[in-house]
Amino acid sequence: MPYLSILVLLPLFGAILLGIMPESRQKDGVQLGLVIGVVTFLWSIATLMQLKAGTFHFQLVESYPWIESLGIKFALGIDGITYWLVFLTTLLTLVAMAFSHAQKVRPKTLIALILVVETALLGAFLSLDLILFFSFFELMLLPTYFMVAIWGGEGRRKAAAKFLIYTFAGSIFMLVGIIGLALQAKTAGGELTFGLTQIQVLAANGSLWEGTGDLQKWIFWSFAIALLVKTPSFPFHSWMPDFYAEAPIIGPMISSVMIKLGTFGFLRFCLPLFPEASVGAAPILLSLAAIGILYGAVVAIIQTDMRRMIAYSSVSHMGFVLLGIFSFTHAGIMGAGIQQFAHGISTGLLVLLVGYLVSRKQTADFRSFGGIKANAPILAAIFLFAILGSVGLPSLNGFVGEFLALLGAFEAGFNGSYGFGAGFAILAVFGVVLAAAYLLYMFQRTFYGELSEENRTFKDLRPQELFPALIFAAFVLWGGLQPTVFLRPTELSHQAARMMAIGKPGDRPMWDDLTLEIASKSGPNLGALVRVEAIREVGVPVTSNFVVQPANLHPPVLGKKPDSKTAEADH
Amino acid sequence: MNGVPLAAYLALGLFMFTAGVVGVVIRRSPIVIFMCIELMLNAVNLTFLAFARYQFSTAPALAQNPELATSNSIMGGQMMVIFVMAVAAAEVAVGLGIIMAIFRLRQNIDVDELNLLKG
Amino acid sequence: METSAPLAITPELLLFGGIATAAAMAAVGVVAFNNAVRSALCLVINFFLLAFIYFTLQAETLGIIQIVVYTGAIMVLFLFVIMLLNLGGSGLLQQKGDKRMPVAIALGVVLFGLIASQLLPGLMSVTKPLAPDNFGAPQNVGRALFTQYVIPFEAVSVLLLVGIVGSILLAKRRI
Amino acid sequence: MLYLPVPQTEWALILPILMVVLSGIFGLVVEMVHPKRDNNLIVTASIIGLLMSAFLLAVQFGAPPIRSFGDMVLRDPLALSMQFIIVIGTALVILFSEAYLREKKIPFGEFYPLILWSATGAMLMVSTTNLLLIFVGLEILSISLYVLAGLCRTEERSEESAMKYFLLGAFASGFLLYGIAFIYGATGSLQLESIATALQIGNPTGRTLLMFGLAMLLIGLGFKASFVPFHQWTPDVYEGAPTNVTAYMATVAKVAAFTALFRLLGASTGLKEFWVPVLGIIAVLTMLGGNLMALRQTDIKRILAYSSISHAGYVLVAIMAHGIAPDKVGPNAIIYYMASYTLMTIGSFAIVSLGARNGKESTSLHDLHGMWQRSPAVAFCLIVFVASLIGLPPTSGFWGKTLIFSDALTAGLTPLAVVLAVASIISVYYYVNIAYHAFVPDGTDADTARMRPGSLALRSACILCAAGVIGTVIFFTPFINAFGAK
Repeated sequence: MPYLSILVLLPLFGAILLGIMPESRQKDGVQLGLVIGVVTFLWSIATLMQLKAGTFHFQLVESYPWIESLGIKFALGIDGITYWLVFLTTLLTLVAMAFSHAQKVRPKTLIALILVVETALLGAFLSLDLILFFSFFELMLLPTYFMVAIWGGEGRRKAAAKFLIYTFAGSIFMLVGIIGLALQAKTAGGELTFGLTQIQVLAANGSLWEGTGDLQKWIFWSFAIALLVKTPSFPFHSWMPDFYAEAPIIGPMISSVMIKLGTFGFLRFCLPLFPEASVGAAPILLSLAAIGILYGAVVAIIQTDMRRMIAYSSVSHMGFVLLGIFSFTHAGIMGAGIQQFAHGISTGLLVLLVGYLVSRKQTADFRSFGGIKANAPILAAIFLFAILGSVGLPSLNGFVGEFLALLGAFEAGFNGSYGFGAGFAILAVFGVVLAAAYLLYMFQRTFYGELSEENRTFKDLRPQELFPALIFAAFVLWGGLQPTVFLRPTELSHQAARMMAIGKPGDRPMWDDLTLEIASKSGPNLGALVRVEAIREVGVPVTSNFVVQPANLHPPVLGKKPDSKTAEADH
Repeated sequence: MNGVPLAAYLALGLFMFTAGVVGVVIRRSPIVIFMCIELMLNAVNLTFLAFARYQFSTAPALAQNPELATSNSIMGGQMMVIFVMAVAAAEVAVGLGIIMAIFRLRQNIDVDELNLLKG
Repeated sequence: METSAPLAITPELLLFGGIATAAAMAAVGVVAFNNAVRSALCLVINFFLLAFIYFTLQAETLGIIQIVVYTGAIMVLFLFVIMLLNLGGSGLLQQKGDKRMPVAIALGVVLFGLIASQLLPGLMSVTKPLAPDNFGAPQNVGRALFTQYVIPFEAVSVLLLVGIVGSILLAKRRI
Repeated sequence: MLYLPVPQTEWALILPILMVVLSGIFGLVVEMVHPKRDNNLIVTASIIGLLMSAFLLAVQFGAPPIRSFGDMVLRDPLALSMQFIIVIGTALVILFSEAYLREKKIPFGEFYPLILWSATGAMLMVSTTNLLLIFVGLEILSISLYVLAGLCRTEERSEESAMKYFLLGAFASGFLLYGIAFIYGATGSLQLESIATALQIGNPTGRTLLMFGLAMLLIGLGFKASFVPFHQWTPDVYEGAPTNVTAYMATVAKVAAFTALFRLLGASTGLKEFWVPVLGIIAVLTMLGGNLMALRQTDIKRILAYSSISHAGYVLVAIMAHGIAPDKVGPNAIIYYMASYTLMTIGSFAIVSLGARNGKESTSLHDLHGMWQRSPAVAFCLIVFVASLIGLPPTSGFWGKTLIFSDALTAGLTPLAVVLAVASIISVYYYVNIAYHAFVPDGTDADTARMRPGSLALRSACILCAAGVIGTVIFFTPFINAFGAK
């Protein structure tokens, strides 16, 4: 059963159906769109249930020839890194569609656009071919542009154009990088291919970048810039506040999934394909992450528009993900993985609640609220819960990711891996504190204080509004109480990504070599590469403990490596 | 015509061509510009015939064994000239037609707005 | 090429020099005269002299065509249109002095000198025409036209058709 | 007596061209017999003729490359596919012309024969490596276009555009011919292949002549293909000419010019240290200049004119890559790019032609307002074209750019690839602006001239173009297998 193709193409199919429906049948279109959204969501759950634990390899792999002359395939696969991201995508787009249900202007078209974006997101997460990934990566641009430019607020055109140009500017260089990578892979491997796993084999055995000088770094940065824009990381973030403030409320909701593509891209492409360059660039990216965490938090403090505040807090929170990834520690990378999911859930919830506020008052400026707790106690309670989840209160989901990411950063710092020591981590801790400050301040100004005359009629959540909020809230709580449930499916794949980056050539796991596995038990063997006897069905837990190669458990110590000089020169 | 170097013909051609280009750039009246273009075309024709006659490029081969010279190479220049003339005739018919049409529309063709080299 | 011998002054060279100087002056006249009719007449002179140069290059057929087609047909058409336009608005074909004129002329001279100094010195020694003397005879031209160059020849028929239809379309009085 | 062998004749090579000429003559006869009637018969005959020509080309796909008619006419993958693109492009232009000409009140049935003959010139030009035939083909193409540009006899803009186009075109032809003369002088032949032979002999004077000839040829072709220092005529001419003629000029005429340039540079690899820096600068100027100037425009025809300039720059990169490494970089990129460019540009102009009403034409961005309400299908097509012009997947524009990037990197033109990327970023802004305006609801009363859904033929032209833009992506492999060179 082609689970993944169906998952990816189902929303697109729905969008086409909606597109050819006559304009007069708006209501039917909306209903149909919602049905497609629900079906996609359920199908994603069914797909995730097919997956087996205990392997870092791609599962449910599908591969169809597309452009044979250029070695481009329509290849999809799912692994631990994408496990929760897929779930997040289908869930959040469904909620976004439900939210735009009440939209007055051409709701059918809006829902069709959301469905196209859903296809693009799922496709980008699941594709195993660089060109296919890029296609999906770009496919979401125009629908998102129109979503903002047509249905947005006052400054919508500027915000939409800013989003489009930033993202496109980043990604077009990635396209050049992808082509350069494929040409290099052809030089190294003798065959033109854009297949992720095929190129990764070359990277893993070290032949891909042998004797190419700075090429690896150039291509790494062509990817990294695109991904940093998407994340958005510190110097490339300025599209995001405008986008959050001007887009209709579904914009940020979908965007909270879309920005995961950035950090996902680092795990999926940068670490496996450009190992040396990734390690070499770590100081720069860690600095950007730390600056982003602090900068986002500081700027968030002075915002009065709740949507802008969430945008800046996202810049801050995504900084933790970057911090975790580029600490190259087990804990850090696990934290990054889970933080992506947690941030999606808690930001989704926050945006949803802000959307409810905006739908009542037509403004997101929290100064015009105040005291509405009296009228809307349920809303206030859930809002507080969402904020606590977002700031990382222990026992709620935001805590796990941030804690692990910080742990990783400290570990890397105390090992002396990077020149800055534990400085990054210490800086980042301030970010957590600040986040608590501004979010709680916003909550206080919105819900406490004097109830103004015009807010007397403020209504609490209706049941149909409460329902999606409760789903999110349940995940916030569950993720905090039982983090292992969320961590376990992702562990080995994240480990693999880390080892692909920091292992020596030959020590790196290969996606294409199904006889290689990573030992999953904690203990001395954690992260060891294990050779299983024969090619077996993917997903059967590893039984052999025959360790062929010990893996490098610790992040590389940059100061002592011969290539540290080139890493510095790169900046 | 022995004694006249190829360079002399080319120099005359180049001179006429340059004069034509200068004329196109500085003159405003479309008819005169068009005449300057005709001047350029004739410079081209002269160049073609000079090259065809002197067979400069095939000289080493021709000097050794004359039958090596392909007729394509020898006749090419003259053929080109014939076709340039034919094209020029058609161009003149159409070009003057356009000038007539615009004249009829405006009664004035010394058009200052017709700045050819401005966007 | 052979070693560059000093250029011998021959009667042919003197004759060519005379014609070339006249043709060049006529070319300057085309560009410089403010009156379009004078420009056209200069062009006629230039074309006529060119025809003569074609004869000296042994391209007799083309020399004749030059006179018949260019001087005879094309230039007459030009003069005809100029006269026609002159009837409509007097003085419109005049052009007053232009500030750009000296700059353009200087530029032209520099361009000419530059290109000539690059291209021509290497060709000074090429004084011996290698093509057979009868290469411009009508039968040779005709044969080439109908064998090797038959496709362009046929294509030109389409071109002339375009010219005819196009000029009728543009010039017919009623739309 | 100089003996010239009677050339052997391979009729299959010129049959497609002959087909187009004959349908043009048929159209002319019909127009003479039944003047001023509706032109449906001529349109139908033209399209049938073009389709038959396309069929005659299609059966030759994959046939071995040969030359015939005294080495004049050539059949190779590039020639076949470019001819095919020209034929299909012409058919699409004709398809949307009838409605446009009627609205614009241009009552000339001769339009169709002229455009068909013009296509003949383009077809000749792409299927030869002989400079003489390239020149003759170019002139057939251009002279018809001069007439067509001035077809709107009542409009001063149109006549002026014709005049400008004519004078600059003839001027460019002068340069082109002068270049050919010097190449002939240096090689003793009019065949492009002889350039490489002449360079091998290595006569220094010959090399100088060749360089000068090549420079002149590049100036001439630069005018025709509107590269940046030679582009000034483009926006005015494109704006003034009737929209369907503009569509034709921007596509078919460029296909022909690019193919000639492609063959020229492929033949003069030996001179690459001379032309790579020159053309490199021109390419940079063209890509950036075209896009930057487009930013300020509010008229769609002018925007598309500048956009076509920038696309010319993109194609130039691919052509240069071929010229640098002809054995490593084949013609696939420009074949695909030109096919995609032709489809999306004709489609966009077809939509622009919707602004014609009752002898007038409105082509500002605001005239697009309300398109989405009036005709969702057309608006959707517009978005497809815009996405493709930007180069967003899953449209053919994306694949075209990908192929160009790939060629550029293979040939070591990485700086140009980066400039191409930057230029695409600039282009996003104005392209997406076009699409945005199609979505804006029409605020004014219905009486003002707005682009409205046109005739069935016009809409089908749009939809065919959009289908082509998407179809060449889905069926990329069959497309390349059929058209491309191995």
